[in-house]
Amino acid sequence: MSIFLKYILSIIIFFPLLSVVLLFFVNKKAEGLLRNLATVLSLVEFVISLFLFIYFKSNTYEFQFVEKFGWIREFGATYFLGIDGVSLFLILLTTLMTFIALLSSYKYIKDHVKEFVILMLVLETFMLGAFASLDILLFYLFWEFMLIPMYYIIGIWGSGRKVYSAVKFILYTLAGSLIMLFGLITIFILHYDQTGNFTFNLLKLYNTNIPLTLQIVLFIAVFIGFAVKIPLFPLHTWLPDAHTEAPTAGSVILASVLLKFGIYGFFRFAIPLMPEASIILTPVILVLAVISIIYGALVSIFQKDLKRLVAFSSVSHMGFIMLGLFAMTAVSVDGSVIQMINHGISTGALFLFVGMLYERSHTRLIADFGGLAKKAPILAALFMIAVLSSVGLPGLNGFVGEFLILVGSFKQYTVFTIFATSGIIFAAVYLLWMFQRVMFQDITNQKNENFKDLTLREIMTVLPLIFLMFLIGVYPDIFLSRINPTVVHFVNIIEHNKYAYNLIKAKMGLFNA
Amino acid sequence: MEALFYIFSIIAIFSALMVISVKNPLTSALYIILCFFAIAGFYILLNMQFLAAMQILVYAGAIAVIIVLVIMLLNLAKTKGAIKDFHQIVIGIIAVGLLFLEVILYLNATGEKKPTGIYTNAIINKIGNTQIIGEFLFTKYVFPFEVASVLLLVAVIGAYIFAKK
Amino acid sequence: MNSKDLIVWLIPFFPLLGAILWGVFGKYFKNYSGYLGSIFIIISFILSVIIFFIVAYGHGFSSTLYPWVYASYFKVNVSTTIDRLSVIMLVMVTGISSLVHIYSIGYMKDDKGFARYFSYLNLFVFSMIMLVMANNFLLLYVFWEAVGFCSYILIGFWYEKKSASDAGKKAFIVNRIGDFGFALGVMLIFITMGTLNYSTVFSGIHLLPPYLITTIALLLLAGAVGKSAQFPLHVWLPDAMEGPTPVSALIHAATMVTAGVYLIARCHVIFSYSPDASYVVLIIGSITAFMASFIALTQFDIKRVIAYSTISQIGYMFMAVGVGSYAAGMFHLLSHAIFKGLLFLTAGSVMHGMSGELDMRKMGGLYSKMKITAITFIVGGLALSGIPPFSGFFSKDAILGDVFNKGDYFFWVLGELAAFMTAFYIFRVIFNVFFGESHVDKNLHVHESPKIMTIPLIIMASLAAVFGFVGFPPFNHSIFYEFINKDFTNAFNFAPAVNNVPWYPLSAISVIAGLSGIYIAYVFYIKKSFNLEKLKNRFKPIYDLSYNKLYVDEIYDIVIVNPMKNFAIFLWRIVDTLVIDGAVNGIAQYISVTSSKVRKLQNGMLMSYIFTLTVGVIALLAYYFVR
Amino acid sequence: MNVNDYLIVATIIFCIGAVGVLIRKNLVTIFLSLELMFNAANLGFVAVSEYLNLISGDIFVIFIMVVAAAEAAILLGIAIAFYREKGTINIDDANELKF
Amino acid sequence: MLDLTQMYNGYFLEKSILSIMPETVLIVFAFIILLLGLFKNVKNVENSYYLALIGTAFSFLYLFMLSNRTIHGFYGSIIFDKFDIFFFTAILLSGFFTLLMSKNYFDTRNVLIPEYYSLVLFSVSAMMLLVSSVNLIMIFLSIEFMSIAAYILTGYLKGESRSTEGAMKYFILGTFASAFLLFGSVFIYAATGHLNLYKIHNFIFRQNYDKIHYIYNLHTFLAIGLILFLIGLAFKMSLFPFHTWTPDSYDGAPTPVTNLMATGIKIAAFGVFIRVFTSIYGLNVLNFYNILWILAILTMTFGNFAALLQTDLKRLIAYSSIAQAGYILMGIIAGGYYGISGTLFYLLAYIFMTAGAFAIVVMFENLKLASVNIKSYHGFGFKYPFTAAAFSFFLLSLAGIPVTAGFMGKFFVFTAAIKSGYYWLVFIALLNSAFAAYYYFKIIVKMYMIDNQSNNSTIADVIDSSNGTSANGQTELTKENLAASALVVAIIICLIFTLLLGVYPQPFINFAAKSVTSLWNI
Repeated sequence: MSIFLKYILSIIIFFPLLSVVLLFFVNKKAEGLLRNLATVLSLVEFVISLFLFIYFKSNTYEFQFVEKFGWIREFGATYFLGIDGVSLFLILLTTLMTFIALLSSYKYIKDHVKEFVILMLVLETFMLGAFASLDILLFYLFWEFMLIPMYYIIGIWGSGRKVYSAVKFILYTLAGSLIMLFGLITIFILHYDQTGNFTFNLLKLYNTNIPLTLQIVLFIAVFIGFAVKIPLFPLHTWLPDAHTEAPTAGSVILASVLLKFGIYGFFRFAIPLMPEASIILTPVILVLAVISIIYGALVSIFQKDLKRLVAFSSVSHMGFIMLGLFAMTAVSVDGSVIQMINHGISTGALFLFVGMLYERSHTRLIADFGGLAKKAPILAALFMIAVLSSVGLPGLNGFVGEFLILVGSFKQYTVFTIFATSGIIFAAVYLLWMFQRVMFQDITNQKNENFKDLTLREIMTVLPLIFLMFLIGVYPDIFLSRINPTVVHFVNIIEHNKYAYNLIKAKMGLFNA
Repeated sequence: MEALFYIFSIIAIFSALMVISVKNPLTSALYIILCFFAIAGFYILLNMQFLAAMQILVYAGAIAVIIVLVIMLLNLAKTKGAIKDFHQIVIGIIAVGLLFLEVILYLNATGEKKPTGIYTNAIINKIGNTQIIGEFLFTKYVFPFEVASVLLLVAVIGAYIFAKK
Repeated sequence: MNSKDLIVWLIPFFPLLGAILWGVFGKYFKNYSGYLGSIFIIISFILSVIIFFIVAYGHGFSSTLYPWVYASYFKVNVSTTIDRLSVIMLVMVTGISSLVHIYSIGYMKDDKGFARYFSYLNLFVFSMIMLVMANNFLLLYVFWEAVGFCSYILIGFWYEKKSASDAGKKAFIVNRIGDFGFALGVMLIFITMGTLNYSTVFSGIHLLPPYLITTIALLLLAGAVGKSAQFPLHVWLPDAMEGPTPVSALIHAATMVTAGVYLIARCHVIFSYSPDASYVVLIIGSITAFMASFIALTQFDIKRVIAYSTISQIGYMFMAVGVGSYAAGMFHLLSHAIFKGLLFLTAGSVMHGMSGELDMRKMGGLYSKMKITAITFIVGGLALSGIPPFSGFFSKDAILGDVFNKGDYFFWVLGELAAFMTAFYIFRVIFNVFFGESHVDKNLHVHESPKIMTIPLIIMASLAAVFGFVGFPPFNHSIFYEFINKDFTNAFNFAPAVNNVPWYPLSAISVIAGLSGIYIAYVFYIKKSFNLEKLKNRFKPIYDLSYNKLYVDEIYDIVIVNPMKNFAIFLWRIVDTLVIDGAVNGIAQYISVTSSKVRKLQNGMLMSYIFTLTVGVIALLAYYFVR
Repeated sequence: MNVNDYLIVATIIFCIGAVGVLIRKNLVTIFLSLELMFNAANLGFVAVSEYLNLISGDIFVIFIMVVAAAEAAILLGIAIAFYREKGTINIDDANELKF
Repeated sequence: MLDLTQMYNGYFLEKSILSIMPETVLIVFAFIILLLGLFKNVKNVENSYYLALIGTAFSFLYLFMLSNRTIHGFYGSIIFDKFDIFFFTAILLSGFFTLLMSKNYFDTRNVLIPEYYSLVLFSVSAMMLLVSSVNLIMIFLSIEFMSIAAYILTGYLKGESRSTEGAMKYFILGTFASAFLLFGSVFIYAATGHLNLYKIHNFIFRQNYDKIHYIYNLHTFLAIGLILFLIGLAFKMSLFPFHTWTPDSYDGAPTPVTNLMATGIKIAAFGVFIRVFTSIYGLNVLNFYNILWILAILTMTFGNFAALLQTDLKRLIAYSSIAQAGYILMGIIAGGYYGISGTLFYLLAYIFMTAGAFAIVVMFENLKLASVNIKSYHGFGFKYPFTAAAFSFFLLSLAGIPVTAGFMGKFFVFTAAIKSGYYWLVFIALLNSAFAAYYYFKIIVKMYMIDNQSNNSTIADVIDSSNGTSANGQTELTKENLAASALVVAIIICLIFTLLLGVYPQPFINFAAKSVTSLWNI
């Protein structure tokens, strides 16, 4: 057991790869076996990852379950893993959502099942690795290869202009992350120039002190890399296409895990590495965040395609998270961390439901639906819950995160917060209108006359998410208590640097306009 | 000396110009032989008689003969249409003219600092240039010599492979 | 957790249990869900009565269930405060909702969504109970939105009707607009006071600078206005009549819509410290009272008439709390809950008898057909129009008297006019529906409602008749006032009474107003001594204004909704598709075009290859030449 | 007789060869121009090694001659093969491989 | 005056012979194969193939026997040091892969005559000579040796005009370029009076010390000489604008030969360039760095742009190899210990991924393929999962996606470049590799994502028509005969190493670093 706990992170990261090796030997004809095997394995993975939750010490901000082995001596890169309160829940989210995505794609994925499950598990490995790694090079490895399985998933099992979307997705994110790589390497070199030894160890790189102007440049470079992933307002256009054309499982993973990497990157890398620059650029970023909130909401009001609507809505939600993160108060950062989880759950659930609708009537156009609540009451009820949690109805998860974000950022950035809060209204508008047009009123489309309600598997698919929505909404303390120490530590670092930055400002009279 | 230098250079440059300007490849082959002779003359001026001999033998002998052989073999003697499009020529001449200008503009100035070796003309004459070259060829440069031999073999194989049906 | 806490937490527990049971296993319960649901509510009614006496003969207390949100310095518990205000509300809510439940069993008997209906209703009761019991602003906000959501699903209960689901959406969104302000207010409270507990906030609020207090008060007011359908956010309530009638009775008359008044009464400390905010409350209240009753004059849909009257009555309550007589406000809240619930229920029973007909022009002479309904309706009408000895008389006159004594004569006049119009329109309904010749089409067989519906009517009617006496005589030394004012101790410290006119002359005036209203209605609709058509034509602009609800919806469409719509479409079509995505694709296009040009360099011509090479050589040499 | 003069002559011949390569279309003639360039190099080497009293330049010249011979052999092969396929040795006819 | 006694000194002879042992082995085997060719019987093609493999193996053997020794052989006209060991390994690897491909490739077209293998061995040994030569004469000779072998191999496909045309273009341009090289070395010789790189190095070094290097004619001689010499090398490295031969001769040549040119010749050229650079250009006599990094940017940009819309697979890889040359040059410019070792690592990675890609191309061509036009690859991905997956992996590696060798190589090179302060260079290179990814992904798109109901016949269909029983995935193992398995072996080796270099590069970096150290102890 002790050995197990010592290397639990590596086990969690590489278990899916082992499953892939196992799956290689299954004949590609035996699709049922493949599906079940993959699903069970991902469930096992999730169960293993629950050990993290159990043995996680919630009273410290130190990294836990740390593993460290030598990797590339020349450049001081190490195989260095460890998690804190934030990455803990993101890892749990990843394992859960992968399981759910696999479970959800029993009917959707008809051909090339073997390739599909293998790609999903590979994707899982790389996502987990990116969340757990504390070595920049290691992180970058996981981070960038993650795109490839997603690219395949969108491109092969997608629909419509899938190739266009896949290529757009990969080029967009690739360009972003290469520019980010530039920034990271530069920091690495700066650290070498200052201390005289190469290291990619994140905790050591935190101590690099970068001249302010250069810091701003580098921050912009890294910012582009992460902002594409989030996606923040001007860089978001890959998201609707990718979401729309991707298969359900792809959209679910994309929405609930991949988008989080942007925020996580800011939290773990960009801000602590370049605190002064991030403090200076905070207003700009907040403006972008608020724009994304309102812009995403307004644009999604009139979308005709369900998935497109949800995609734009997640642009808006990620704007909230960004706002909370960059307000940099303990409460708001707490909020945005928990909102990351919420967004993963709610939007993932929304995509699942859209996928179910699509499987039944092979269309995603809102106009083709209507009055389904009569035919499929269970679907309607659960869908309603998901919608409300995305609207941010109190009692469900969405509310906790949004309110914490807003409360936290209200004091310092009142105007931004007021604008952001108006986003709540728009959220109600577009989501409820969508729901009304899809579920309520009379059945307009004759195809939906014999519309099937959820099967047991589908209910099983969404039930964990619904449960989590209520759990986080009613008793968020089990999450917050583990997140909070990390966040407080983070905010303390920022405050310390803010002090330092003010000294600099006083010295060189910078940006006092 | 001076006079010879200028004569040789005039011959060389003239024949070179003819090589690239006459229509018939056979003619230009003959002109290039003339050019080779002129360059051999330069070698003699620079008292490398052995090299002059080599020049005549290898170039004017072997290579030129091969060329003529090619021409005869493919009876290209009466292939006309050597120079057609003039803008091509103009571009070429301008380009190379620039190249020439640059090199010349580099070369015009002379300073007096030369790294110098021991093999003055006197020594060379004393030993005899053939012997010196021979000694070097078989001692210091024996390995390049071997490589060159293999290279020639490969070239022969190549010619055989290309030419065979 | 001692016995008191246990009782307190059992009160919301039963409705929640009911909601979950009917919601999840509804189809196994069928009709039992109705009876069981009513029993649950009645149990919690009994419990809340017990609590009421505990508080009445002891003192208030608060109890905590569990820590809810603990994010560094943002700490909120799930806990209740039990004081006189909340217990009164508790009793009222549970009482009326149990009556409505019983009534609904009959009303919804053969509806296929029976269980669903009761689960929604129980959920609403749970949320409402928690709303009144909450002891911090966040919890209040949570259930504030929760009741909004319940009203959304209940209004849209018959979701097949587009109008119904539209109305539900409208209600939710308009409420959201109000809650937007409310949420900001809560945040402002937190960042100024550092906590959200009532007791701490109220004890410390006077330390803040006045403008902050006013801001907080106004932001809270926004929420109250939205929830209580006050001007300018009143537009959702009339449409909300698409829901089942008992829902209208419970939510849109008795309980939820008065939550705004409850909020202001709860936060009376804040409002007391900010006279400006209170004045705004007064203005809004009086405008609403007048406007709504004016609109109600000409509506033909019974339920709409009653809905507008609800709006205007809540306007009275706002006037009361605006001038700082919170007791009067609460008093009117309670009595209004009773008689307005009664009116809705009777309207429902009329509908039930007329099989869903609501247009009063298609009725008339129903008195003979459904006596109980008619009598109870008339009792309610009298109470509404403030005729002694019915409850409305006491509460409304208390309010008007306070307004007068505070010296706000203009608003008093508005109130009196509203009272006059109120009496007119409600009796217009009564005369048109129950008296005069019948316009009911013959093949429709009109019948009295079953017992299970009429018994609650009778109970409520008798309550409406007698309840007023707990507040007699008005101002300060009656049972109710003695009881409630212990909570409003520091309420009067900002609006001293300028003159101390005793209550009977004032109430005489309002009684006259009411009676004259009734008389004019009688003249119009029974004796028919005027030609209504001619009258209508003479005052056509005014009539249209009233008939078209002052064109508020249209104005909103033109001023707010459509610009938003166009802006959103502009963003989507132009900004997103054309500008941003266009830029991205444009770059890609540019690159590919360039590459197709670059490929031409490799044109297969040896000549050009050599040329390229030579150019390269020259360029390199030139680099040093020009250097 | 300065080494520069020799180098200038060499350069002139070199450039003439380059021009020939640039403007001629006939494979054989192009090769002849290439030979001119090689010879320019030879001349340069001999001149320089005489100027610097060195011998290695002259050795280099010998190797250049060898290489030139080898390339002549290759040319023979290529010219024949090319002629066999195209019926001409005009390099403009070699334009299958492009873009 | 040199002493002739050395010639008869046994130790001297042994030392010198040892210094050229690996090349000698190859040449000997090449001769044996030639002799074998005299006896006309059917088997000797097979035999010569195996002989060539054995020769390569022996050469490897000698390499390891001689490892970590430094020998100046034949009066310093040749040198054998750790640097050579690295490059010999690389070159022998590329030769090995070439042989593996050749067998299979030429069995399907029966045009093979045994000289082919001897030519491959000759050219490989020429490359090794080139890397290990420290003398302008040797450099010139071995470049010519290498090139002549390459001309012959390029034009090897009889009766295919493309092949001959490629050879012709390559021949003319190559000779033209080596004329420049020669003329350049004339001027270097004139400026310094030496032909040995190290002596030249010392001369320039001393000049720099004596502050008299601006005596004009020396200076200008050096300038012209270095530039023209650089052009000669840049041609072999196929840097823009001296790249023009690359796409055409790569396209025309038989694919194994293309592989030999793309990996072997390029690596040898880079090896010798690194030698020359560290000894001469690295002194930054006439601040060559500017010109070099301009060349690097032009090269990578041109390569990527030209490859973007390319549909012929061989040409595409040719262009991409041009772009790769640009990246590699960055490392050399970055210079220093990290720069050069990064470059070496990148070259190693480059061999594996390019050879793998070409092996796949050979496989495609053997599958009775009409063309290597990537338009015809629909549905290939699922019919031949192993091949397609391997190909995608190589493409990703070329695009520089992590966990592949390509990423690690790029990463080291870029890091070194940033370390020496070439921020803009790295930035442009990153942008380049960002949009370069497009054309690699395009192939993946074609293989996996284009649905199969397109009217034109796809590879899969062609194969099905060629032999009916190729529905299930692992057919290419049982494809033609055992020879195909040689191809599969090559692919698998490349795959393993591409992955290994990407995931655990440490040992290979050590290898590169160790070999770099021997560059500076001149």
